[in-house]
Amino acid sequence: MLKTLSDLVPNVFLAMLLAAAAIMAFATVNALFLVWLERKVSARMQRRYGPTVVGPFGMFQTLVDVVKLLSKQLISPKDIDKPLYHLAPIVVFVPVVLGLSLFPIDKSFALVDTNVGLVLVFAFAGMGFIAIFMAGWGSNNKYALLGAMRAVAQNIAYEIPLILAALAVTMIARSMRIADIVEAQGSFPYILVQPIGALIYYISAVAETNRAPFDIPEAESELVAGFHTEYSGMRFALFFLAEYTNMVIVSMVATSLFLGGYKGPLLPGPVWFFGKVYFLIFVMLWLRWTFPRLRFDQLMTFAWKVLIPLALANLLVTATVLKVMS
Amino acid sequence: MTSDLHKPGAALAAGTSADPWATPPADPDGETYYLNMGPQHPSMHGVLRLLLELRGEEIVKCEPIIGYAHRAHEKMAENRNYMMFLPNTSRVDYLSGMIYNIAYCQAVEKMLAIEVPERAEHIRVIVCELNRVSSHLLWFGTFLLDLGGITPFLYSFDDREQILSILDRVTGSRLTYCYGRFGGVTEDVDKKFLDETTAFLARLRGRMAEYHALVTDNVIFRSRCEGVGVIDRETAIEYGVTGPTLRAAGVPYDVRRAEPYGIYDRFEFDIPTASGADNLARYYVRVAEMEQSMRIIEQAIAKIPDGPIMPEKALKRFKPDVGEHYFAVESARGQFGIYIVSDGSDVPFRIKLRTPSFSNLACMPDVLRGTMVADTIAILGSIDIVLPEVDR
Amino acid sequence: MSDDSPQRSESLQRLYDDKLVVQAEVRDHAQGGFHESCIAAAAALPEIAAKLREDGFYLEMLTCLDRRQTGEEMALIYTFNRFDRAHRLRVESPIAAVAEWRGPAPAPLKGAAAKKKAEADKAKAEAAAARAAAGEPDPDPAAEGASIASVFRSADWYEREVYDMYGVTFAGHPDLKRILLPEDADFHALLKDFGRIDEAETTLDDQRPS
Amino acid sequence: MALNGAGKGPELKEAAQPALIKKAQGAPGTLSEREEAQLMAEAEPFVRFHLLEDLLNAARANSLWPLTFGLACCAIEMMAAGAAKYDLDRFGAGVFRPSARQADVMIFAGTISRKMGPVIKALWDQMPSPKWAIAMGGCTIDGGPFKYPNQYAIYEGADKLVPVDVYIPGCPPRPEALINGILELQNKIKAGRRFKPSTHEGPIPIAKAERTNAPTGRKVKG
Repeated sequence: MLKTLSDLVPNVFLAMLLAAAAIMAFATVNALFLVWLERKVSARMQRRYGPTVVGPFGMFQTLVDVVKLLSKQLISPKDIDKPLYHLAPIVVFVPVVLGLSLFPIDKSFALVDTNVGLVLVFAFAGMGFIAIFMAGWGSNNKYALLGAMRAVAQNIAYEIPLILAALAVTMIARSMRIADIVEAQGSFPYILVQPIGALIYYISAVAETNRAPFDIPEAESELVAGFHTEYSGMRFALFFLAEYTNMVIVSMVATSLFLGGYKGPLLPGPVWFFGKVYFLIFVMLWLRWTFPRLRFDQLMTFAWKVLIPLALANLLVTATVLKVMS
Repeated sequence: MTSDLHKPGAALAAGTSADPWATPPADPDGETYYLNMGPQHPSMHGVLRLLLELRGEEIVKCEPIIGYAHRAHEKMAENRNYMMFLPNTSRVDYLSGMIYNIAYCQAVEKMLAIEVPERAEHIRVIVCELNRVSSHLLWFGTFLLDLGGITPFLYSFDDREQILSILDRVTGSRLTYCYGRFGGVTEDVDKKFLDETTAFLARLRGRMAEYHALVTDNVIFRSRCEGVGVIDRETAIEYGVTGPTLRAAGVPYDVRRAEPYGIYDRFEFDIPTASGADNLARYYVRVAEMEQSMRIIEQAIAKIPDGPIMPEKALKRFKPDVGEHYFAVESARGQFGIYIVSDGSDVPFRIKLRTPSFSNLACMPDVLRGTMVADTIAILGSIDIVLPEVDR
Repeated sequence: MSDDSPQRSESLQRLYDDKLVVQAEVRDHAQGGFHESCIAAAAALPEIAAKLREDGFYLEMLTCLDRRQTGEEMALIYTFNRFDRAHRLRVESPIAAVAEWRGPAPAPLKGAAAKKKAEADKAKAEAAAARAAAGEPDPDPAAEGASIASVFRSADWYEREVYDMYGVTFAGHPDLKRILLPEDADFHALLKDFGRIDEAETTLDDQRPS
Repeated sequence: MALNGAGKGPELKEAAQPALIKKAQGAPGTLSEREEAQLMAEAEPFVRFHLLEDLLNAARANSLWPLTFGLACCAIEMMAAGAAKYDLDRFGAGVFRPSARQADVMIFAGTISRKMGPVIKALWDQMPSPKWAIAMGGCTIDGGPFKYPNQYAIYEGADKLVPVDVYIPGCPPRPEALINGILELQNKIKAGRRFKPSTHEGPIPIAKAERTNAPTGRKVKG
């Protein structure tokens, strides 16, 4: 039976506190690790070494970066929209942290378990873009504004195929509880049942996280630094943290929906779960360091004219097959 | 006419120029807005500033603002003798510095009717073509960087380093070569240089296959390049566009063929052209040009004779006759012309550098109209400009 | 001006026949890099440029020469070239001095150089007189250049550069403003009497490492 | 430097530095020992959080994010330093930030023209402190090859615009030299804005690097 934190810890406030601490710790450590991993992986793909000086294999490089960013001056430019500008880095960070709590990492454990887990994850993920738009608008910088506009348009476009692909899975599993979906995957993962759905989901997920080749909201060579052009110090670090945590969330969803979550032979559940998650993240890094960036209109065309029809067709086929089989 | 701005610190005290961020007033209808791209922008190839009038992301009007890298090369030329201008030449266009350096030597040699020894001529061809390959490699990397692909940039830099270390051994510098002298070159090449060059060519050929797999056949790359940034023959004539940008429009104009200089008339090579006149065509032309440069280098290595690398009598101080000379070479970016006017003294009366990037950049307002912001970067990257060369 | 061989190109001959240019001469490309050369009045430049454009020329370069020190006028130097074959046509257009010469007088020539100079001047004056007698007077220096930016848009930037560096203005230019120097600069950098090295407190020799 | 008595301290320390050097060389007219001690004492911050400060300085030193900002020729060598063969990322300095708001160190890579001057000042002001500047190449030290009497187009040295921490000679400096410059800057930061005698072994000191790369028996002719 699936246990959640509230089952293990009787006091509800203590449970909340513990959950928050665990998630914050995981998010931070994970982001530190991922940034280091990204720098190392990209370096290895580019005939470099990447960080080597700070710590073994340069592992403390990102820690040092964060400490530095913490101690940097926080600049608030002139003529900004103060509430939006100051709130955005916090708002961007909150939903991704909430989203993290919903995944069962083992047959018997999840921090939080609800019967609408999947809906919640997508709802939280959608909030991130409000924060990005707040940042872009509040910065009073044209590059930031352009980046924010791109981000919103991109988010709306890619959220649809993302959810449509996930919807097909929920139809098969007949549940929106993530633990149920994982359990429903029996001995073979849904990627075999839903290969097109899995592909659509993964492409959309990469786009959702604003990673190359879909990184147009912060397209470095075009928009300087996009929506976070005007952010310095820790505020910028929070955007960074959110981006990397977001990667983990979409990979966790993909793992749970298509790769059988914690299921796997021999090794314990969490190992399988995180192994799959980090493999998917590695593929994201791989994509980023291989492909050039799409243009904005091509990105939108791809979403509206390719992914969404394909996802709808996939959904239709799934529904038909389910109806016929039942 | 005169100003005290040239006195050190005067401009600083005066608070320097007008508001550097001054943009035109906003459009009254509120349909368009201005975006100031540069001079500090990751894709402005140094210090170009584009003043863009945008509607959404579409460019309504574009005005390049140059001069942020103006270093008074031409004024310096008028203030020092012919020999002393030599180090300046490779700093005009630092990516094909060798070609510029040698071109200046050749121009002065033409003025003075100096014979260059055969061996020196061959060495010049080899180093110039190596420099051209290294310049194109850097372009390859930065173009992909502008498109958002980061890894090809590092790959091409890796290969470029090989060329630099080959040239470094002979010339003593990596970027701003001062290898040419009036009448020859400073340093003879040894067998190791030739062997290393041959080995590098073999290596690069293998690497080109990798590049094609990584970049040329990439769907995203092609969709970003095909049909984008068309600079056709008419536009080229209108603006005097030369080099690979022109050849991508299907015009087989290459100074090495049109007005052969040095010993280029002795080598077999093709002038690659393409018909699309777009980013992809320029990409193809440059990649093909690297191949042709490699062919030229191979022939030069095969033919290089023994002998002196400088004329018997080295030139120290000289005064060319009164007159004017125009000498053109094909640099990595197009036709580089040196117009020297001599008044009979040991100091040039006037040296005008006709730099290809200046003309190639001038067509931007026309080409960029109606494109997206992302295309602006791609097009700018594809025509391969070097800002200090534009500003001189 | 005698129409002797080598033969002028069709384009130049047409300009010559239309009385747009004088001193239309064929030059040795191997020597000076120019195929042909001629002199034209500034006002005729737009028409010349239009004709050359029809013939398939492009504007290769435009610059200016400041010869005020020796008491001569300034001159705009246009070079046109073709893409289908090398054919560099040089058009010189005299321009009146933009400002009075403020630098030192030229150093007096001595010995052979002075003799050479005198001979050259004499030959030049004789040739000019002969041309004037034949009804082909050299064009007078114009007060300002005529913009050919409407014919070759590349001229837009070249003319701005000449304006920036020499202060020569161009009639009919769409937007004549500084291009390389800061917009508030109050000097024209390539004028020979600006920023002369001999006026400086240190000389180049002081800067050389000993 | 937020904890270090903000602002005043470092300047005083740097002012004290030349005097110390002169003293060591036995030059006349330098400060007396007492004056010197007094000056150094004044330069000391009022309260010192040694461990925290050292930790912060170490973090700052090892995470120098340069601004993506090339002016001329040196920019190419700066790119080369970040690229495959030299890889600035090894020292944590390979994260080139395009936005000045996120950069720690401005590497002046190339000639600073008069037209560019105001822009550079604006960029420098946009960077959050603590920030550092590296003058890379001859042009940013004193005008380099473009310095001549009555030069009208350039600023003869980056230090005419912003305070420079490390100067790297060369035209352009080799990537190794830039790396050395970054390491020197790290030393300076770790020592609290004061130069300690260089302790790092370094990849290769510049002089040696040039020697190993130069062809043997090289004679410059012409």
